[in-house]
Amino acid sequence: MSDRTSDASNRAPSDVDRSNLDYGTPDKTYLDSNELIINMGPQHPATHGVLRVILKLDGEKVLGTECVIGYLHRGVEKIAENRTYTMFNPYVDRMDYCAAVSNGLGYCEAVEKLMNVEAPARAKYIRVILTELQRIASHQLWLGTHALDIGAMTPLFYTFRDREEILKIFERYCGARLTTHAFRIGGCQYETYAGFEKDVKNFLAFFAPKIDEYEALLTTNRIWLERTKNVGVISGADCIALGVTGPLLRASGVKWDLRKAQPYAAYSEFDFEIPTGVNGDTYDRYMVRMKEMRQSMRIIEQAVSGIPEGPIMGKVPKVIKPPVGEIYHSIEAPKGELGYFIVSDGSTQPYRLRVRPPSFVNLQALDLMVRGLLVADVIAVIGTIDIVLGEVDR
Amino acid sequence: MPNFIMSYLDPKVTVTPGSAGNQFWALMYVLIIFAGVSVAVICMNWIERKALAHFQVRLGPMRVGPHGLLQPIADAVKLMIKEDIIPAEADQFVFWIAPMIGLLAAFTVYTVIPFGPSQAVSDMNIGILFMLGVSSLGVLGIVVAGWASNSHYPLIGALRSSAQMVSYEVAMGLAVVSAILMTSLNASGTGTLSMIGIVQAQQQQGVWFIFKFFPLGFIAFVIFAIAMVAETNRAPFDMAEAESELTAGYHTEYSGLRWSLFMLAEYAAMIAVSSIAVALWLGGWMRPFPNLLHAPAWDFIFSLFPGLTFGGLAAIAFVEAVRMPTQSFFRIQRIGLAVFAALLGFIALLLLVIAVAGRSADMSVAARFREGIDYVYWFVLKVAGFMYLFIWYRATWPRYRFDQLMKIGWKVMLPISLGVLVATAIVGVIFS
Amino acid sequence: MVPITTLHYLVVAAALFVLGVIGVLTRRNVVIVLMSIELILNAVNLNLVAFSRMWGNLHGQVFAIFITVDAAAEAAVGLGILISFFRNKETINVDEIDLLKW
Amino acid sequence: MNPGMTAGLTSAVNAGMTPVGTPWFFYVLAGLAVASGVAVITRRNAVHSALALIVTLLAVAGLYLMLYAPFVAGVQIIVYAGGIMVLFLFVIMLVNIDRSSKERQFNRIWPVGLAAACALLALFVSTIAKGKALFPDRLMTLPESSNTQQIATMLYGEAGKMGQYTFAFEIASLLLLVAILGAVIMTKKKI
Repeated sequence: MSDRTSDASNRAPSDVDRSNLDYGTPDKTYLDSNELIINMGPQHPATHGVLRVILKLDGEKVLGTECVIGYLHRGVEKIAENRTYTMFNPYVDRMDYCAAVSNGLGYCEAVEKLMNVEAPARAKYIRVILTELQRIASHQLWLGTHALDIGAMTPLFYTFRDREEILKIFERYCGARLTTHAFRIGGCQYETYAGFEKDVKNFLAFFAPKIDEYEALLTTNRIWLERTKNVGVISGADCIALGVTGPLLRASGVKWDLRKAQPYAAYSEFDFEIPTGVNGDTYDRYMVRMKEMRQSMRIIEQAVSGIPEGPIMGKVPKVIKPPVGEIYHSIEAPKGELGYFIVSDGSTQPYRLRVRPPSFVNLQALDLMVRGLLVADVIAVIGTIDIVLGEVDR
Repeated sequence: MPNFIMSYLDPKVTVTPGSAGNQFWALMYVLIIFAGVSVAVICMNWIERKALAHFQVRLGPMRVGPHGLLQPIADAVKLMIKEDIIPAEADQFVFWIAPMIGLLAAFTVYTVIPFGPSQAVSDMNIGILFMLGVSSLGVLGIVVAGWASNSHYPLIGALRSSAQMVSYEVAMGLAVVSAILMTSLNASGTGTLSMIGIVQAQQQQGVWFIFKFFPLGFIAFVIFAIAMVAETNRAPFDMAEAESELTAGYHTEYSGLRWSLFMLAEYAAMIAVSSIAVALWLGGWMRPFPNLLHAPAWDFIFSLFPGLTFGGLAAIAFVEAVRMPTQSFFRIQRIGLAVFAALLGFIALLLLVIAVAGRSADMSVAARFREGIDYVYWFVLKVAGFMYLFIWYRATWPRYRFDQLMKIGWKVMLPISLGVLVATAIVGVIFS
Repeated sequence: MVPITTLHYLVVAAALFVLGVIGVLTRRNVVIVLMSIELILNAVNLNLVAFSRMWGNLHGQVFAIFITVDAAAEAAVGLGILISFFRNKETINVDEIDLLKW
Repeated sequence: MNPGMTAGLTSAVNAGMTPVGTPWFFYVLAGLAVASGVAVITRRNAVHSALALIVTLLAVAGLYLMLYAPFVAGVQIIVYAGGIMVLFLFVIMLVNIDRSSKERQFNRIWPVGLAAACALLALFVSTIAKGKALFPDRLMTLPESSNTQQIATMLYGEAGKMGQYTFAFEIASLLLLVAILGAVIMTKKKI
């Protein structure tokens, strides 16, 4: 490439010290003039927000990547130290805003565990139903944007159309669609509205053919197969080494799902399977998520038909003051293991709160997955990791 | 000097392209066709947005005019009055001239497109060669646009698109050659490169080349149909402007009018390559089954189609006008749509009247009008089918990756088209 | 107005040829040198086609086509040499290409 | 390049009229060709040179059309302007043109080169001036409509008979094959 373009890009990422980074060596037989450094993002249609990826390219081949994050940093963990436990609850919705209910569940359960209270059975069932609905909604959003990144426009609109039904249920339940703030420490704030069960059952009946519709567009599509098979392969061992969780881990053949491994809420009472992949490529991750949506529907169906009567709020004091101590509690969010580590000094505010966001950890695998692939694959891989920058940057 | 002008206004005005003294008509055709193509691009813009929207369970433009009918005009005005930004580091002159190159190449192709046996600007005897050559000049505009922007994404887009267009031209050219080979299957054994001659060869042989030596003609047609999507940088081969990868590819840095020139060139090129496909394989201006249903009664029935099409469009517009919500807010839209329906209905009536009046076989004015309308109608209808395919592709398929695209071009399409060419030659020798 | 004869075409061709020669002999940039060679080939082609019309047969046109083939081959090989040279020496100036071997 | 131009020529010649438009087209195209030829060898920026060369090539294609050689004109457009020039632009983008456009543009021996070219020009001028009588002042009317067929006959021959240039044609295809292989081997890093 001509020098004047590469000069400009050499300047651009200068705020990062790249002197000790190994990008892999291009072919040394020639004085290679084709290295090109490209800033993908923070304003880019396919980086799902404000992720900035510095790509080092040889022609179109990726020699290495480097993620620059923090453009959406809001200091959520620091804010937690200045808020009471109750006041902090709405903030967690703003991390993974595509799966706000799951975030709320993780936080509430962590604080409950710290306080040694337990939510009543009915509250747990409501939590499971809403969380699984949220999982479907999150996967729908992922599917639409992932397909759009690879160039298929239409699935995006189909998934958004169907996600709307889930958001409607959320809206009827708690008044909010995106940042729901659905749960409270100790249970749920709201009793289910009249017709909640019917709505959920209607949704299940409505949604079952829709998954087939998505799959009809993509699963056996030749171009889709060529774009996703053997792209962004990562082995199970690498996943474990990097701490990658969620559908990425399961697509690499590791059968690890916190809902089964460390059952929380009411998950131990339901019958469902953990879909796994074999190759750990983008296609397997796609299939795993599609199957997960079906499994979520199974869980919701069981939960909705077996929802017990009873109170929805456990015995929690008016002022939440957990005893001195620390707790790590994690749940299986749609994107992977979402953990909350809370240190309490006995006051009404956490002494330290640390979130283990699945997107942030999974994003580490990007470099490993895209080396040697092409620019177009970087887009596909970013899509398949399913990041939400609100969660990565917190 | 007056002589020079007079040679263009020869009194012997005939309507046969390329024959003596029709420069005046050639000029008229140039104006008519270029205006027509611009209008077609504008219509295509609206249809694409609407059709794509309905594929994707949304409504598309609905606000500007009834059902967004005036949206393309609003867009055009917006683009024209937008600030025209030239990046500081860009090569100003090349940046300025790049969209013009693409537009010029796309529009020059129309000089040889045969809308009818005499409805063409000119009948060059190297028509198809000229067409392929000039349409391949379009890549120059893209390449220099990407280079002149002096930015990474446009540069990668330009490199991708030049490699892609050059590669697919090979398969495209070979597919075209196999069609040209078919034109030589007559008594004299000489084929033709003239676009009109190619369609007339199909007329004489009594078969569209897509069905000739089935499946050879069909395979060549399919190769051309795939290559032309790649040639015009449309989904699923829209590598050069892959939105999610390269932001907007070669025209990332362009804005306003210049950007709209690129769009105009792209759509004009789409129509142009579709016209090549129609002329080469789908019988050009011929109506369906001219050899089987050749009775004058059939002629009459088929000549009603243009009027009926416009009548149908008018009916749709009228029904939509009736179905419009009754709030006073929609009154003006309802009136607008009704007027539009009336306009379409008037055109339909006019066409039907011409069809009925020109029924007799003698070459009265009405009969010649009827004939011309028929030719243009069937040609445009076939091209419109391709345009719909372009939209359908875009709504359905993900994008290929660049290396896969090249692999398909060189390792799949090129051998197949070579094989088809050889097979066509062998079969042609055996059968003639 | 003087009617156009073969001579007119020969003059144009001669002008293009001389321009090409000047480009080849004076420019440093290899790309422009190659383009000048294309100019020379075009001038020759124009001559051939003009003579073809002068004599009323098509041999000149056939020769012009052969020269076009030759030009394509020359451009491909020339640019190939240029690219591999640029990879090794990072220059495309013709007067810096002064080693027979490295 | 007016596509109707050749048609106009034919008609005018057929009608016994003087083709009055022809000189105008000739002078415009010739002027365009020479002017952009000058631009090719004087521009600093290789891309500008390439664009100028494209204009020259198209103008020369127009001159071919005026010479009743439509097939050669078509080949000129499709091979030169559409193929070779894209290759040139591609290479210009790959190599570092920006540095070289800031450097000295002409080599050290440019006076010698210019002198040699001037000598050549003098030779041409004297040849044309002296040998003017050698060129018959005529332009034959070639059959334009069957131009392609006649070239095809010369290249490939007629039924069962080899054409005059069939062997040369095969050699040319071999040349192209060699050129392709050579270009690939030279430019590909790993074969």
